[in-house]
Amino acid sequence: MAAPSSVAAFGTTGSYLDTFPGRRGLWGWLTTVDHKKIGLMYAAAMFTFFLVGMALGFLIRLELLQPGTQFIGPKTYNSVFTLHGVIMIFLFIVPGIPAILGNFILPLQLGAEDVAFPRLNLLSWYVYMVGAVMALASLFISGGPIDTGWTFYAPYAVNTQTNVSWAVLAAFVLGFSSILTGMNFITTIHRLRAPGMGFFGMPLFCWGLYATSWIQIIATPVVGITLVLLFLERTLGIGFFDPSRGGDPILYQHLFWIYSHPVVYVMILPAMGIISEILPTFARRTIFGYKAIAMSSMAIAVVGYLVWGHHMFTVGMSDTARWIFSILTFFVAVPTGVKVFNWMATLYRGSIEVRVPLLYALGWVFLFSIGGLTGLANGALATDIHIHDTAYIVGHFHYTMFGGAVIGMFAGLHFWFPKIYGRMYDEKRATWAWGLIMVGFNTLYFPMLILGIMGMPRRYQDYLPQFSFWHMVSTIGSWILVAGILLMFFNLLRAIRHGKIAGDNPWGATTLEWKTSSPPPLLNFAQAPVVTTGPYDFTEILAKGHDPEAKSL
Amino acid sequence: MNHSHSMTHGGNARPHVLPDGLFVGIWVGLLLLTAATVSASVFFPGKIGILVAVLVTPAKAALILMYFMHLKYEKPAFVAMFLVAVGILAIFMGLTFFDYLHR
Amino acid sequence: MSADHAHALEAGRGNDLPVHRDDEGSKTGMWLFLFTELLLFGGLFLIYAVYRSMDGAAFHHAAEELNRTLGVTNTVVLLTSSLTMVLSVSALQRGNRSRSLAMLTATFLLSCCFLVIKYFEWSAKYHHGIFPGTEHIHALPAGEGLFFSLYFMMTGLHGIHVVIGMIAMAIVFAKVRSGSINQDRHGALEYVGLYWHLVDLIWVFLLPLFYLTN
Amino acid sequence: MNGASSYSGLVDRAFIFILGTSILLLIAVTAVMIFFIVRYRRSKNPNPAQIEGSTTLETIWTVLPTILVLVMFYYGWAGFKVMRDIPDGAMQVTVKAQMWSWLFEYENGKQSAELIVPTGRPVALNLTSSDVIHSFFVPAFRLKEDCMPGRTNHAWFESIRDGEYDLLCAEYCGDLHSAMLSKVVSVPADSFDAWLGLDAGPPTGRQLLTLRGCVACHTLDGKDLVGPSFKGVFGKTETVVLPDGTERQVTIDEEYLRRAILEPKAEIVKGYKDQMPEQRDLVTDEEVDALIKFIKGLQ
Repeated sequence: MAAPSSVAAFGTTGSYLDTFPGRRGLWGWLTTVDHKKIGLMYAAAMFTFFLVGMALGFLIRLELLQPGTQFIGPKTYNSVFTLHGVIMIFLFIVPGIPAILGNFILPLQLGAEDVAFPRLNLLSWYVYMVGAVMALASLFISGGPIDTGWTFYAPYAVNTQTNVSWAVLAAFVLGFSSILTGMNFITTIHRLRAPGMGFFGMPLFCWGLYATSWIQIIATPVVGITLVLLFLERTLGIGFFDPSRGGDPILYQHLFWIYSHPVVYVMILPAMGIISEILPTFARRTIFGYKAIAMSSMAIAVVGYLVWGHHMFTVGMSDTARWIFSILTFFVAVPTGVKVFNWMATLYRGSIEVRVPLLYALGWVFLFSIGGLTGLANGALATDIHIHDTAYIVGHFHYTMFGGAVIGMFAGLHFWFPKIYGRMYDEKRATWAWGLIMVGFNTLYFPMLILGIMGMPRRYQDYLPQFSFWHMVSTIGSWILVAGILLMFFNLLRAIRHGKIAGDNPWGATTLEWKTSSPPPLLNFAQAPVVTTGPYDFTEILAKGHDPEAKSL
Repeated sequence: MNHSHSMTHGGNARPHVLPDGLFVGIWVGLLLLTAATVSASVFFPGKIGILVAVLVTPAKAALILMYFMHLKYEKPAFVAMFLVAVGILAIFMGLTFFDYLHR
Repeated sequence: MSADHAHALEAGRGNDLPVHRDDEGSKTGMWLFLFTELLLFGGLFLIYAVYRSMDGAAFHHAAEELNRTLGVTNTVVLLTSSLTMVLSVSALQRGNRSRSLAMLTATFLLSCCFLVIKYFEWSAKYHHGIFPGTEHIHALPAGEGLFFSLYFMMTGLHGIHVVIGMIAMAIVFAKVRSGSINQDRHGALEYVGLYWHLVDLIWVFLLPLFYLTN
Repeated sequence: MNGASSYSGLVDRAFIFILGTSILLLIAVTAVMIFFIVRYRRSKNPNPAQIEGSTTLETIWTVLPTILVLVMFYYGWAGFKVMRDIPDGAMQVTVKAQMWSWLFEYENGKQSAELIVPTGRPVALNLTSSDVIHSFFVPAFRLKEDCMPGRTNHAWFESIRDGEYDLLCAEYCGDLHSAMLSKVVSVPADSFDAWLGLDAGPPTGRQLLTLRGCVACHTLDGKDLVGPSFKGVFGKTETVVLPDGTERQVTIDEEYLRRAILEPKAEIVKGYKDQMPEQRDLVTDEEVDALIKFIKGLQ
């Protein structure tokens, strides 16, 4: 293909962040089809929503500081926790890692110039933004902010006068954006791997994204149609979920969880992929059990489709269905355990340098282990009956989704930051932020596990006096956590302009994204990469005696 | 910029074009199968009609998939992916019925 | 490095400038999209299965209200349109553009025909007060009301897909005529074809579920 | 917190096994992680070993967890099975949940806003809801089952100790979800029988306000909740909104109160949401009279 040589030169040297002549400023960003810029556009939008969601969560905790009404009444409280959930789930965690880090890193790790459908990728971003705007608009249009909880359970969501209709359509649109991203990633992985890179030569983050994308494609349409039906139930009264018309509210829950259980693996699998990148890099040794980790991602994706019923153990499902879903649920624990054991084995006899991304990864393993292990009591029938719909679930959920997905994303951000911007953040400040986040996190969410076992139901604006102590502890934890997160964002934002120049491969990592310059050029690689070794082959790094200038912490 | 060529490997081979007569034949087959289902439901309403529909409808679907949609001539990976999608849909249905059939 | 070049560089990515062309990749993407369509209808099929299993008799009774002749006619129309669609694709693959355009036109007209029949069917129901949200449908036994709701939802969603398919046909028609879709680059026509066959495929299932239930 | 139902011991056994194992595993994983970080730090171990994997280890740590989780499943199932086997001859109580109150109906027609039960006798619950999903949750009994509109769910328990136990709604059900509380009062069997047999005559207006759940939304002390307070309401002049949006003035007299109870949607006091369920089929004429009489006296 005869492209003018100057264009080719521009595409393979310099930085993707440089402005193109004639395509400056905001317009240049809004019309870009470069996967890296699109990733950063997602980052800008999503972290904004994350901060909004965090502020709402902070409000919830303040209200729960003591029994009785502190400063927001029941109605407002119900809207606040619903919005916290809707924003965090639909606008942040579900699309988060794939859209931000997946977009940026996947083509680089595969040695490709871009994703398979670059323009579709930009379209996904716009679809996402339309969904986000609709979600925000639902707050102000007649009816007011939704108060259903993020699950939109019928018949409450059908009857309530708040603006559920807009919110569910927004969720539908957001789902469509996820589907497009999923299609794009699967095709990219199938078609654009560098010469010499087989499926089992891919970095494990790609495997995580691959499994995730399949879930997005297969599961999202089901919730899409369910939410449309909920909308029509409100507007036309079609009766599918309305008991007075012969409908069954439990069927809504089936359809909702058919999507929403697999989707927790959409949130968690890419985070597991990130951890699988960070551990070998800082242990400077190949990952233990590559195939086992890759295959366990696929296994989790598949088994994840079989277990949705464990969200419904108390709704009056048949007893047969209850025990079948219970036993299937336990089989998800096995591939998850396999991953954790393999990660531990990767540290064994490594040459470990403890730096910020590794700190996040280790913290992740700890938090996610709590998340996973507390899930066992939800899978077992007798115990789940007691803790279902209590603060225990809220605690467990945050350990997996926040401790798992979001802390994993933070780990990835600190790991790839020098690649994305070519600069390094202040590692000392980053370590402080990490410490605050870890302490705050556990102080915030561990008491919820205790409260739940004591019998504190979830989504309560007020509570009985026996629960006061642990609620107070939890609220104090939220202050520490928020301080840590703000410090982390401050540190990263500052480093975009003021950080030290990082170098192309500051950690001594082995996957392809580290073999191009930092930040990468527009077309990612000056020389088309050809792969001759496995993804975690440290021979070259060790031979060079690679010793990055920064010392171990 | 040479590496862009390396990515086109195997992607753009001339397609495998089936003869038009085959398509017409499939179409006739589809119409006959439709006629079979309809007449079964008219003349044997109830169990037999349903049984015929249950057997014939997937056969029609398979004809459309394999020939009109060319799936028979695609790489096995396409067929595998299709089966995964359909299989998971079947799982959704099957597991849901563990609830509804045992209430 | 001129502004034009930068423009061309950015705008051209994923189209034809420095980036590769990958027909099989595009086809993969198309199939993945078809899977999502399948699962979108899958949710409704699941609801149908559940309510039919709960109250089969009501479904049989309600189905008698539907016009079987129109349902079967529409099946024939759609199956035929699938045939003309696939003939249009193969004509273009052989380089016969005018035949391809003729077949595409036939497909378009058949889908119009489908929609017209559908329109008469729906409006007849509507005049009888059988439509979601009407008093009449709320007065029916619960199982029959659910049947009609499912009927309108599923054929409605299918109808939307028919309309989208027709828009897509119109676009590829213009492109085949202008030559930007041709024997060497026939992907877009092929993908519209795949989509159209899927629309047909779903109708194949809707026929026995609604019209042949009694 | 001590369990107080006949099967709470089985549930606690499952809890102890599952949570105990989990804590051990968490400690083990964390300890190994910290040990490796210290033992194999770069300054101490500059030359890493490149170990690709081990089929033996993979097999072990696939099979062992599988067995472990199957044991967990067994404990969970064993406790659950007992919960689902409702003993023959259990005393039947119908649980009616509505926004945001509980009503318990005994076989002889007696109604109560608290669930009074005999200690040591099995009680079968038939759970229903008249509006949205609620969930019957008694932490001390380790019991929870949803109240679904349009269907009846079943559960049972047997209290093993006299006492008062919290009863909470565990499924989010709207504005006053966190106030949808009641008590299970477990009393000796003979005093229960006496209570059940006691015919106190028709309920008074005050009792009806509790039984029908009125006080969940309307206070008696002048504070406004979801609906206006009953205190001093009689004789006031209020602006009401009709379904078509027009407003008019009414004086709250006996006739208005009757309409407001039977068909609340017809005239809603301005500033409040249309949320009250119609009581037309739920209360008798005598009950309405009693209610009006009570509200009238509440000045």
